[in-house]
Amino acid sequence: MVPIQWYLWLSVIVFSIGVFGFLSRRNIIVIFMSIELMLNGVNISLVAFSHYLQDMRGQILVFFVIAVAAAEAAIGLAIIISLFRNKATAHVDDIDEMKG
Amino acid sequence: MLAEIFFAYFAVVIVLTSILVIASRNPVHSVLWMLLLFFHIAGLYLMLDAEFLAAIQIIIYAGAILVLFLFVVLLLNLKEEIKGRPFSRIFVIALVLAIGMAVVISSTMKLLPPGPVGQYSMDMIRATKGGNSSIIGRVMYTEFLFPFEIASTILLVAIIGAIVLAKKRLRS
Amino acid sequence: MSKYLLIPVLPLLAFFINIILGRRYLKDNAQWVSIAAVLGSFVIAVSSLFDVISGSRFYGDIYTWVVAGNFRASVGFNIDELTSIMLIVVTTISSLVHIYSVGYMHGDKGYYRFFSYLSLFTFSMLMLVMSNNFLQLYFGWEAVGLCSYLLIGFWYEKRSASDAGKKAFIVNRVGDFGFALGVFMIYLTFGSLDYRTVFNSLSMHLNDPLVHMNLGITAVDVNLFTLIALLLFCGAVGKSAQIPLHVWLPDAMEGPTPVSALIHAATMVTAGVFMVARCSPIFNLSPFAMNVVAVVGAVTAIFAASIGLVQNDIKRVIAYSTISQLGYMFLAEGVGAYSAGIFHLYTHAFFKALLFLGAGSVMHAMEGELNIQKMGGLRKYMPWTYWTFLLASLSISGIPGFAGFFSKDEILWQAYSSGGPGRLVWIIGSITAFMTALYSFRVFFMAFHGEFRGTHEQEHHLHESPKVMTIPLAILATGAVVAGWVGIPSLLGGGNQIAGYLGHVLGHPKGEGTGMQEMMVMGFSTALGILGIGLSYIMYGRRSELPQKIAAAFKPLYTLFYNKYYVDELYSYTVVKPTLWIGKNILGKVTDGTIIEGVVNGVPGLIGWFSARFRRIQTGLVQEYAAVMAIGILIIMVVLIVW
Amino acid sequence: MNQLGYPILSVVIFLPLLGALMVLLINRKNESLIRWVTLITSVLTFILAIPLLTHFDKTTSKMQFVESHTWIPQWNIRYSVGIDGISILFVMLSTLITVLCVLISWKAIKDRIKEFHIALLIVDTAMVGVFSSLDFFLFYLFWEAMLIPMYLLIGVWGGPRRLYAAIKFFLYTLVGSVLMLVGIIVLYFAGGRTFDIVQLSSQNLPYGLQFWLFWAFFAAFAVKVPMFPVHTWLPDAHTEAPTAGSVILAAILIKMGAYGFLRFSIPLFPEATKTYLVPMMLLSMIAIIYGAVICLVQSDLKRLIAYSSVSHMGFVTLGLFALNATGLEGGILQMINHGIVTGALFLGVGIIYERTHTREIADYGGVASRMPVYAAFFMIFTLAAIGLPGLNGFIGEFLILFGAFSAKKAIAVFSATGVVIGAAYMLWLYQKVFFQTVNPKIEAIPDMDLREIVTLLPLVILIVWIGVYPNTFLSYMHASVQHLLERVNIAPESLSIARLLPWR
Repeated sequence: MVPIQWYLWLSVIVFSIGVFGFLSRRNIIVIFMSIELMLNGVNISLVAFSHYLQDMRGQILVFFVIAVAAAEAAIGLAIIISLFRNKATAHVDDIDEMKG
Repeated sequence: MLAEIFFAYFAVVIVLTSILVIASRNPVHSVLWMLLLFFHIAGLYLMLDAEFLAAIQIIIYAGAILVLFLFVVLLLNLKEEIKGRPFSRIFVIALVLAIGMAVVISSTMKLLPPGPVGQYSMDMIRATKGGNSSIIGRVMYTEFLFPFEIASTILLVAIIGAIVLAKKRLRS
Repeated sequence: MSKYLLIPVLPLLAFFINIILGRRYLKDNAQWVSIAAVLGSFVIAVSSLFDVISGSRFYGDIYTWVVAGNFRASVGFNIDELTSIMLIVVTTISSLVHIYSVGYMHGDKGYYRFFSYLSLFTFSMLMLVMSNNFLQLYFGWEAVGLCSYLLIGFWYEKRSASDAGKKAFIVNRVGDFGFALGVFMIYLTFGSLDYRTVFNSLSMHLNDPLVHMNLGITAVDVNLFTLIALLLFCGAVGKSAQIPLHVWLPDAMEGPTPVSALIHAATMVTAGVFMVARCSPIFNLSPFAMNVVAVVGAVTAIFAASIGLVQNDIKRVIAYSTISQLGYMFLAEGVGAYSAGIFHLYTHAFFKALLFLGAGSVMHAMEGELNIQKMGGLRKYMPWTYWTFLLASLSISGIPGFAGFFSKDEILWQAYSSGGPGRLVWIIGSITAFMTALYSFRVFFMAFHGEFRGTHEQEHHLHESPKVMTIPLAILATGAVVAGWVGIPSLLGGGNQIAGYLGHVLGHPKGEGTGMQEMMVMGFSTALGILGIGLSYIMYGRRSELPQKIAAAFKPLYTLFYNKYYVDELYSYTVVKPTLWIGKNILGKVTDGTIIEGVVNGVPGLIGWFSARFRRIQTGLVQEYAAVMAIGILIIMVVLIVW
Repeated sequence: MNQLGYPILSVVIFLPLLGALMVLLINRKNESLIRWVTLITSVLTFILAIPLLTHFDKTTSKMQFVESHTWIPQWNIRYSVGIDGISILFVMLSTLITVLCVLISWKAIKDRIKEFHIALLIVDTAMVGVFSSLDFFLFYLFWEAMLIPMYLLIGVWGGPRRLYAAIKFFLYTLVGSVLMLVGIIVLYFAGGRTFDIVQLSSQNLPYGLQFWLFWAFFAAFAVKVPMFPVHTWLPDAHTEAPTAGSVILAAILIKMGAYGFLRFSIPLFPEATKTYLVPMMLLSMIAIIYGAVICLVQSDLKRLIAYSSVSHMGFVTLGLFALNATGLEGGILQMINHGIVTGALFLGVGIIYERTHTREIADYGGVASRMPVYAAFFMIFTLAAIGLPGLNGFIGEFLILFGAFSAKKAIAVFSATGVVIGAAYMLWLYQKVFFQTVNPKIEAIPDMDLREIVTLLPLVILIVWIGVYPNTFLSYMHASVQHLLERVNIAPESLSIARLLPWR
């Protein structure tokens, strides 16, 4: 039996890699993928908890996360397309319209 | 022992592909690394007796979302972007933050609740006809019916939103 | 009571009728309303004089004007000997000036306006003299000031006229400021503004230690009565153009001449004299205040006379003469001879109004020319004016038999007989009498004798004024001669009825002296008067070179007199200009502009400065926002875990 | 429920709001209908307010025509309105001034007519509401509600620097109001969880609390009045506002500050008030002289009148803080007087501004020759402003100075110089504008028409009426002022610093 801590460590690592990617990459598509990474990291821990606590709600939550991720990906990518059309760039640090 | 070996394999691949996803210069490579990542996560789910989610992970994440990513990457002409530097100016801060985040989150592990508290034990799932999927369905359509409906609405909104946002402006 | 009510109300009605209907409907017929009203008032005034003589006085309220907290004031009348004399003076002169104005103002585009203002003035002046309390007195006081303002600035398109009106009002306000404080003090001390209550309770307060407490305001021992008296006198100084507030009266000559005659000679400017007489019970309790009154009067008398000696503007000479004569009246009151002061007020009203109207007649003939250097030889063109002017000049010079003689002599005698400082005052008064004769006849000789020195057009235009103007002149001339006959001193076989009559209200002066001394005083002043006329004849009547020689010999003095002692300039440089400068540069720019606005705009400025620094945080880069967010999340998590 | 048997105050308060709704529904192109509806509403409001005067019981100091309903029970907030001898005259003045503002704007306002009239009617509601609220919450609501339409009136229909003026006005008053809001909340808890003004006014708060609350309320009221160091919004706001805005500002809005002192500061914090009488009187004195001296050098018609308001309101606060019956009644009367006279002066300036579109005094001259009727009206207003006896300004100023003189002689003496300077600047203004030769720029201006005469005539009548027989108006105040003084006089004198601590 694999201890739950292993799953959680894995989850933390994946999540942190996602965080790092999100904060450091310039390419907006990779940033989006970093978000997916974070979501997956969380999902791992959720499923692991579900298994460990013998509670089905963890898995239900993962289901909803996936649903929201799908929605987010659809909208986000649409935004990227429309952004690229207008600004002709996929780098987030080229977009600073809200600069104070 | 076998379980630990399998877990080790999955974990190593997951971490490596994760790093490759964010490290690849070319987003197409990232997407492909991600594909690999998702398959391994699905494997992890199977190890945790979550067959339904493993299937969903493959079908939706790998099948739908990643394909969407791939389309977008291909749709955008990213030649110029690929040549520039991949990381932004807050690279170091991001690294510190990510590590800090990992440290802080992992420090909560000692707060783990003791022992199983739910009713869905392995034996109970095995005894149920249809197994994991059947139980998820039951819970989903009873206890979580309302959130489920909301999720469907969110998806509908997302569809419409995506169409509106992505379509070209009609010349009026 | 309703009879007395009519006295002021008739002119008020005339004012309303004229001001509302005048411009559209009455136009050139406006005079009828005003004249009818003022004649009506005159008739009632005469009848009320007889009422008072027969012993029936009136004292009562009409309605309660203001009630606020413990403050209470009414509108009411007080008809006694003093009031009745004033009523006669006001209504008589006013009626004559009204009639005269029909001719003088004929064809002026503001004809209706002129008569409505005259009516308003008459109303205000009557309210002032008839009042039975200090607040109503103050009402009349300011209201006549308003009419004066309106009438001085009657030809408002002339810059100098509107300036003069404004100046008159503001200078008067300075005096009224003290007057109002005096009224406050009276109310605080006596709990009432009613004459009768105040004057009757004076005796109660005599032994009140509070009253005699040294208020420590000046080095002099100023007690409460002195303070009240001096504050009231402030008002009188402003209204009656005494030093140092005399500056408005000469400028007031910018107004139409009938106005100068009515307001700035016969009635309004004497309000101060009237007020001091009315408040004589208070003044009597303060020897110091009395001395101040006497000294201010005496100094003003000689001061104004000295200026009058060298002015060339015919109306200004008469104006300075008015100031000088008003100083005479205060001089009399300062030595306790209130009835003599009022007597002089009464005679002065006739001869001074006559002088002004005569000057107006001359101006009428000369097409508005005022400079006596450009006149001369008018005698043959304007006999009526000439003779009436002569009578007035003789009267003011104190030639025996004329009105001015009796009143002036009474004053000088009272000053002399009061002893002490009175002697000094008497000497000043006598010198002034000499100067009065000198400048009065200077005008007379330069205007009416010798050769005409104006332009040919003016000479061609010369004519006697119409009947409507000369008849009032004649009536006034009669007054200038006979008006004094009610006050012939017993020494000359008269009964000095007016002193006895006014004595009921104003008391009798305490001065004593022998008949011999009185004779000496009388003779001395008469001699001075004649001397003045004689000198005037030598200097101006014969057109010698003497005046220029004297002027050249006493160049600094002449310049000083000619420039009116530079009082206007003094005020301009010490009061007006510094105030404006402070207003513009200190208050406007520094305080409001820099300090307050600095703080007000400085606070947002500071916020702006900070936000200019803080806005750098808003890089516009999503990732950096996210990084900050992550930091926040980390901090929150650490906090949650540690606790 | 009250003497009349119907909720008259609510009718008066909300009728203008109803009118505003009606105007909202009218097509904006139908300009004359908008104007007429507004005019009729405001006139109707004024007429409906008249029973307040006729049925007012002058013998009692209690609130009259009271209506009280539960509004938000959780917080013990009530909708309660009522008036006493202090507020009744302001209610009347507000309704009257609104009518005149509608009339004066008949031709002057040419764009966004609909919005203008809606704003005007909302201001009317808020004004009456402020003067008749008996609940702090309601009061604050109206107090702030006044601000928004006023801000718009200045900012949209004002002169060239309108935005600067509007923002300045808004920020200034808001800063004050916020402090007052804090004060109100503190009062709510300190006074036993109630917003009831009457109830709070009869409580004796600890001195330390009074001290802080006094200053919190002072901030709001001093800005509105405006008292000396916080007056600089007023010249800008008055100058840039359209005529109707200036009139409302001068006639009503700045009275709210002085009214606040009367209604709240004095009865709620009697001890603190007594402690600060002399500083307050000194500030008033400074305002009187300061405003007057600055007036002497103004070159802008409206700015001059605005600064004269600073001076005149100095008299008002001087009277209030003399804290004796004469001073208080004089102060209240002078508030009415100033509302009438300065309102009238601004109306007058509006009339001429409409013809010439300049506010520079130097651009005028000789107006009396071209507009004799107008000159006569303006003369009356000028004379009333400089306190000529027989006109209203005199009664107010005299009573105030007398009250102040009874309290603090030196302050009254210095303040009285304001009357002298007042005469100087008003007459200077009158001379420059109306006298002297006709300025070629205004060669062909027409005299007032009937509408303008009708606008000014009520004010002239009031000016003379108050001047000749002020008891009509003073008699309303006696009982309330007496009550106020009793309230103050039972409060002990206290000058100990140790008592400033709020927890004491």
